[in-house]
Amino acid sequence: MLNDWLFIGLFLLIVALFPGAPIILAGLLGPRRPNPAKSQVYECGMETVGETWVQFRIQYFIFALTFLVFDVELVFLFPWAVAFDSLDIWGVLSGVVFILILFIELLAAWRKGVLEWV
Amino acid sequence: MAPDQIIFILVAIISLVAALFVVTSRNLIHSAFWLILTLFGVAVLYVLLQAGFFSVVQVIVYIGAISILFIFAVMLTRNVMQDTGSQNNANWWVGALIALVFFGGLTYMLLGVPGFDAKAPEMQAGIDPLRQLGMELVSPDGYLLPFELASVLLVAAMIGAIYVSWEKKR
Amino acid sequence: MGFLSDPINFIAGWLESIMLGFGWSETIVTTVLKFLGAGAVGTFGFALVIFTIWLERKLYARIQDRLGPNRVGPWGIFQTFPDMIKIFTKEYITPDGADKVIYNLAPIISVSAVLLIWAVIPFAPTVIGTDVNVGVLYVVAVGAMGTLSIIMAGFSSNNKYAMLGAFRAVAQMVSYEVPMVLALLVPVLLGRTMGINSLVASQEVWYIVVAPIAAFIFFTSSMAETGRAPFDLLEAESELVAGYQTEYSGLKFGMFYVGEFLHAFTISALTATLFLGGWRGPGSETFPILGIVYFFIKTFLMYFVVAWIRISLPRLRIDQMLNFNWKFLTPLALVLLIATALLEKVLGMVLPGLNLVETAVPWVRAAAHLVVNLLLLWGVFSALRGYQVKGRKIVGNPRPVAVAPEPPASVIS
Amino acid sequence: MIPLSWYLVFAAAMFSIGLFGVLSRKNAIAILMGIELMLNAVNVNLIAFWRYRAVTGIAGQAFAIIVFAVAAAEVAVGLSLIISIYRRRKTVVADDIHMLEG
Repeated sequence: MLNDWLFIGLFLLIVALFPGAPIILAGLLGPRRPNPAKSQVYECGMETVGETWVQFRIQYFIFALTFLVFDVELVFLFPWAVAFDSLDIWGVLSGVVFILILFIELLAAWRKGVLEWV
Repeated sequence: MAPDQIIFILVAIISLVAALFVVTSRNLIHSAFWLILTLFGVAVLYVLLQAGFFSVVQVIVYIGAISILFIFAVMLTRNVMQDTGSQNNANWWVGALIALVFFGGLTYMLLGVPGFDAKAPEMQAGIDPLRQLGMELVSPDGYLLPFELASVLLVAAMIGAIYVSWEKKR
Repeated sequence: MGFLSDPINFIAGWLESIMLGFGWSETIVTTVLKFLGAGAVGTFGFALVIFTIWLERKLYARIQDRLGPNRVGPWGIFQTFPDMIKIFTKEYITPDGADKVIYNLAPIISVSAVLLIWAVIPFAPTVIGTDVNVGVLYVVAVGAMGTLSIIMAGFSSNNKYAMLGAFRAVAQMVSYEVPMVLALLVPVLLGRTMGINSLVASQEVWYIVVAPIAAFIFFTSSMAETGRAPFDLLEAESELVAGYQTEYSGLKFGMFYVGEFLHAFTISALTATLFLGGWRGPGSETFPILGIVYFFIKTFLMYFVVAWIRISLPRLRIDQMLNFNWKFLTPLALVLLIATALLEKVLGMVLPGLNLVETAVPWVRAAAHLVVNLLLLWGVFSALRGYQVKGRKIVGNPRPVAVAPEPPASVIS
Repeated sequence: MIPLSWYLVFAAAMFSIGLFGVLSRKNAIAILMGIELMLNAVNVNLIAFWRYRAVTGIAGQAFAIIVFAVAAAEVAVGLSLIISIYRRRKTVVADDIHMLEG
């Protein structure tokens, strides 16, 4: 079991190295002639107006929130799916009830108008 | 030292240092990124504990969802970003003292626990913890009620959260 | 013989015997072998991008009745190399006020988050990086890291457009992860396992036959995760400057590009593995090398579909995209999951009583699932018919266009 | 083999750091981050005890799942409240939020 994960650990190192090494190498190969105009923040050729931290819509947050709740619940359905063979009909039904609760959640968000992009 | 012990020490140190940055960093976004590193370290510890399922769940739930929610929240409350002063309150040292005393006391108490230095028993072949977990979670003698209640709790939390933060512009 | 049927494991065994001959301990030999294996998989994935970039450009061109790259090498097959050299020698421009560490980490994580998936994809029954018992969830977890790289890039660039692009991108990726996870639950339910290799082994009938809707949902939502056309509104050049990559230049930008192409190929590989039977095919169990061939045929087939969709479809609007996800894919996936679970249990109780021939059982099961899937699809389409767009709604009349005044008579004469 | 004590000490240290964060931070979001750290420390303990003491049972894992769910719910509600307060009061500093005072 640990051997399986050893591969992933080593792979993690390699996978960080693969894009990392060319980026460093290209940094050495490429020219470096910075000037104030060049390193300005790109704003379609205009001078930067105001702060970067413009106010964002709350909607982005709401989508992340809905996703969080769905994600947590879905992840715990996976053991249920794996153990499907050893479940009796009531076990399956309680899983279905769980999915129905998710459905209610979706409907509630829908009714509240959260899923509408305004 | 065995290789797994070396891995453990490395990971533990990295996560603890990252955790320290989480609570002391001045820029809250950086706090959030340090938090991600800490959580990732915990995921590696789960792998060492042979709980692969919890390791991936940790990454999915904490790194994939909760930390993103944190980052969004920090960015939404934007004047925080211009606040470059200390993010800790005036009597932070009291907090530090309490935390240190707590840690000392906890460690002292743990030393007295029987089996403190226990070694892990071998995993029995043929028992799949994942399958067992799936069965127990939906069996009425097991954890059916907490499992369904947790899902109802999440529904309530989501509806409440949306109700609190959502104001449709008219 | 051993070499011909399974070259990779043959080489691995050979190396192992050599290293054991050096007197190294078992642990070190395993680690070194795993390291070499990881390196091989990584190199392979990275080298693949060079080929797929050319392939996609060529496809793009041919479908649009152009020639595409045709100068460097036969059919322009080496076109990517000059491009690579060019991007290698470009200057890095770091914007003022960028958060240096996070800014430089973002492209790396963006590529590694895709490459990591290749650790669990089985090329053949015996040729697989690692078969962790939570493989499917591992894929989802790695996808979560991809989202992280986008938000890192957007935040650290210190640029409004990058930030807005990142927010949009994250809203999209996060939304589409819900139906993707739901669709992944269906094969897990059918195969009773989360290990990807075991999932392939359990596909006596390809899951695209057993669960076509799940295959469709998974394919669509993972296409949305790659952020390419028609779901490329997170980096819509004409609207958002370039999304979260605005401030990146040189190879750092190139890495995002590489990550995108690799992601497109990876989702084709995943679809081929989970729904098209992966390495399954006649003779693949005895000759693993055949399995590799089957796997790549299926993967490139899926890749062609991905490229085809990218080339043909126009970009979606953000409200269309979110509606499609939350109001169509997610409810459909939930209903599908319930139907599959119930049917699977009923079949599990009924099938043993029918005394069928051993080989017929999976086919009967597949047929039952297929019928239910088709019924569901029919139901969905008849429910959707009410919302069909019948003719265009007139929102407003076009405003009169400014007309050039008549030139004065003196000019004419 | 790693002894159980290492995990317990690690979890205790992480819990204390989280506690420090909760006690010393001004910003409400940062306080929530501290709470996340504490919950994670608890989870490490739960899984470690499951692995070392009751590997045939399931209790540790089931409790860890509940902790995951509770953490998610807490973050969802907590952050929404903070954002809602921010929109009305333009502050996220915990000391300045005293609407319930008489």
